[in-house]
Amino acid sequence: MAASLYAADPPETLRTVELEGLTLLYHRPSGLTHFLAPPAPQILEALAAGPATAAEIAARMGEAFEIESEDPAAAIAARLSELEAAGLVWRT
Amino acid sequence: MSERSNIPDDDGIGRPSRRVVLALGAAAASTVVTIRPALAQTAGSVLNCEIPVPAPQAGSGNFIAADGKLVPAGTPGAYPPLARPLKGEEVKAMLNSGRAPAGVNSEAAQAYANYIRRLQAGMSGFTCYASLQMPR
Amino acid sequence: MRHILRLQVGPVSFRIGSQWRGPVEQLRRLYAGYPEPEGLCDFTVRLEAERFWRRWLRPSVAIRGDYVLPDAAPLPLAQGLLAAEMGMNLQMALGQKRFLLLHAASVEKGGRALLMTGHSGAGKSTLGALLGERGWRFMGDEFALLDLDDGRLHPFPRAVSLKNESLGLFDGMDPARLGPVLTGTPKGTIRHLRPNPEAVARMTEPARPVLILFPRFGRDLEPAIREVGAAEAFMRLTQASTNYVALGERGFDALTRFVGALPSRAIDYADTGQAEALVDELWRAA
Amino acid sequence: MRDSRLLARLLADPAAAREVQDWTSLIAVARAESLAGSLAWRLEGRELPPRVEALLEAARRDGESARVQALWEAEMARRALAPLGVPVILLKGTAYAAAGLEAARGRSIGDLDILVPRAALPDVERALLAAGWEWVKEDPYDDQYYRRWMHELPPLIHRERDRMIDVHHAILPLTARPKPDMERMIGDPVPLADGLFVLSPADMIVHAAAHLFADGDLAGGLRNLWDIDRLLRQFGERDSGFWPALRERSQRHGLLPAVRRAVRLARHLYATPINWCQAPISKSLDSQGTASEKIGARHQLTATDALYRRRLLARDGWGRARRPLTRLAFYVRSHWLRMPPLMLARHLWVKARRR
Repeated sequence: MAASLYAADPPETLRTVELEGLTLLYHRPSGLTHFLAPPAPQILEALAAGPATAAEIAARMGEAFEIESEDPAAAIAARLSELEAAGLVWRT
Repeated sequence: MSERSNIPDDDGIGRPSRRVVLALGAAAASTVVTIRPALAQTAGSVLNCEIPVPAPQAGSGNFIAADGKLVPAGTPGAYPPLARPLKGEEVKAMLNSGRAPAGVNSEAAQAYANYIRRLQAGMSGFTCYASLQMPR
Repeated sequence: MRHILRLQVGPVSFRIGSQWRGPVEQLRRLYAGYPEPEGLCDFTVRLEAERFWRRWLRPSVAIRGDYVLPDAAPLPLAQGLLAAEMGMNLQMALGQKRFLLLHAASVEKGGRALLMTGHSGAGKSTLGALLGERGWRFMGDEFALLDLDDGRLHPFPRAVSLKNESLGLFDGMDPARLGPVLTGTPKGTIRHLRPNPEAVARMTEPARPVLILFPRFGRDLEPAIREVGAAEAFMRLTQASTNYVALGERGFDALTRFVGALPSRAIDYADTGQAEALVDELWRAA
Repeated sequence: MRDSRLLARLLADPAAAREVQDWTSLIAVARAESLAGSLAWRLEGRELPPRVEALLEAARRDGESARVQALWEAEMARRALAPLGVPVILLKGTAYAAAGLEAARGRSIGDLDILVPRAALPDVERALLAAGWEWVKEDPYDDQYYRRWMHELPPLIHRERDRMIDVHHAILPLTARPKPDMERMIGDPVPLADGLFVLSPADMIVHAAAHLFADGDLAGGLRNLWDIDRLLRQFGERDSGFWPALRERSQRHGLLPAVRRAVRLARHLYATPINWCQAPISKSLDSQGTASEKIGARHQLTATDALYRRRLLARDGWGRARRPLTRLAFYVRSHWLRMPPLMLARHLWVKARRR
């Protein structure tokens, strides 16, 4: 089975405010406010460049950050499903 | 994540020289919390409310099993519907300290409490129940 | 409706109609000296019999109006004043969209406001009322109205609802300012207190908020002060607001600015003397 | 002028705002009829007392926030159902908002209503349950009743967002006497940009009229009729073929009497322009003048229409429902229309025994 391709709303539809290491995010399409902890905001940033698979997201994040994780694939998949449930990412 | 700078230092070949560490955390950790409307919480705290057990929409003739689910009338081990709706204060005492409302034995109270915990929006008593949830 | 009262409280006006004389007369006495709204009333509250025969037979007052909550239980006619108060609260909680509505007490000194929020039982109402009698201007004990454009707090000085033990703290008060003692209500014994003349006279005067307090009352608590971070304050205030989500991006802007600009502190106290000392200490530093 | 009558007049003719004496009563009626947002939009830009303007401005913003929430709920349903490849047709308020129609301006939108082919129901149900929606009712009789006789699934609610979805496979209960041609209706939708659909203009009116007269007890009817007014105006102006199509569709779905009644009442309460006999291509002024005179007589309210009008306007300046007998009659009628008599008796019996 082909890996799912994830997409996110473009950055101009989001308002973010950093508070004590957390990202407070207002999502215009839904009118909802979310509190995000790392690495959720970084995943959204990675998706700003366009839809990507979980592996591509990990690669994009690896360009900007030193990734620290025992099982990056599982961690990113778990974060993606949280973001998906919140409506912040979806599968295309 | 320890720190993140918006303008990464450039070492001249297009790569940031000081790489910021990003910990992905455990798969089970939670990183997204959505703010939900708190309308019911505050509305309830300024209002007198009550909860029918069970809600008329859910079939007021049904019995309540120990786990709070609705079962047909007469099911062994289940408890009959309450003749009167429970007051907000009674529900609070029942949920927080297990105190049974007047005229209800403690096993039945447990079943009614479980029923109330399973209430969903749209059913009678839900806004009242939501208002009794103390987030702090 | 047979009996009608129009009432202005801060920037909000109400039209209260009742099938019975009693509740409206009690309201009129409690709110003596309040201005009458000019023109439109923002909200309509109706006190009416749940079924038509219940107007005479064991009369019980259903709380209705522009906005209603399906689970609202009626109150006996003897508690009609409480029903009217709840009716006004309900309209605010469900229908107020001009301000960010915070379930909080507020007081003012020198043009600067202190906001206190917490669950019922945390003591915000009692504290607000006490401070209002001791050199502060009382702005409200139930709702604080945060202006979405300029970030100021608008007063909403309704009658204070004193509950159970806190009644005793106000024994020396001018009896004309106190409503009837309502016993056996869903929240125990309740008595309403009209704010003092200064609070009423200055009800249209907003103030700039400078400090957020999250008081917690408990007989066994040691007096304590804890810093509350902006993220936690934001979260707690969204849960203390009935209309945060409905206000959308304007609510987000107003509340992020609010918690970003103001210090927040949680205080624990076991009696009102301790609470006042803690408030004084924090206010001097603010 | 009577209170709900004045509301209708103002919606139809915002210039009448300068005659309003008692804004408090007008607003109370508008809120009770879920028309406060629509009124606020109609009165935008008028010279009004500052307090009135502040209240209406808040109502407009509130309507905007309702629109965002409704469209978001539709989007979440779209994401949940996209893998099925089934056409998902939005209905009622969400459809008007998604299609950018005038009727959506300031309109309050409650549940999300969608229409899908009946054969797709099991898949749709499964996909929604997997995406976080849950059943609201647990009662077996109600559940069976819904599945067997109704035009929709029992209501579902999303456990995180607390919003309800009604999944329809028809626009009327299967027991109702008119039998709309659902295949035709579902087979001819208008696509939206994002993969969702709305009904064709004529079918949209047919559904609104069916919903108003053949389904409910007319509670909230003033708002539903306002929808119809807005839709008729917009569609009629946009497309000269609209009125003939409306007649053809109404007839096909067995709902011409309901649609005609809706049109008459809309014209009576909201001065909706009617053009049943429109010549599709050429319009000569003099012939149109005579034609509309003649048609004028046919647009008069019938005696039954007058009863409907009485029901629609049964609201006083405190927002209270008036005329209890008229309302009761319409309530009984609503059940009568939905079910054959024997079945109705059984239904009321089962419901009554639980009280």
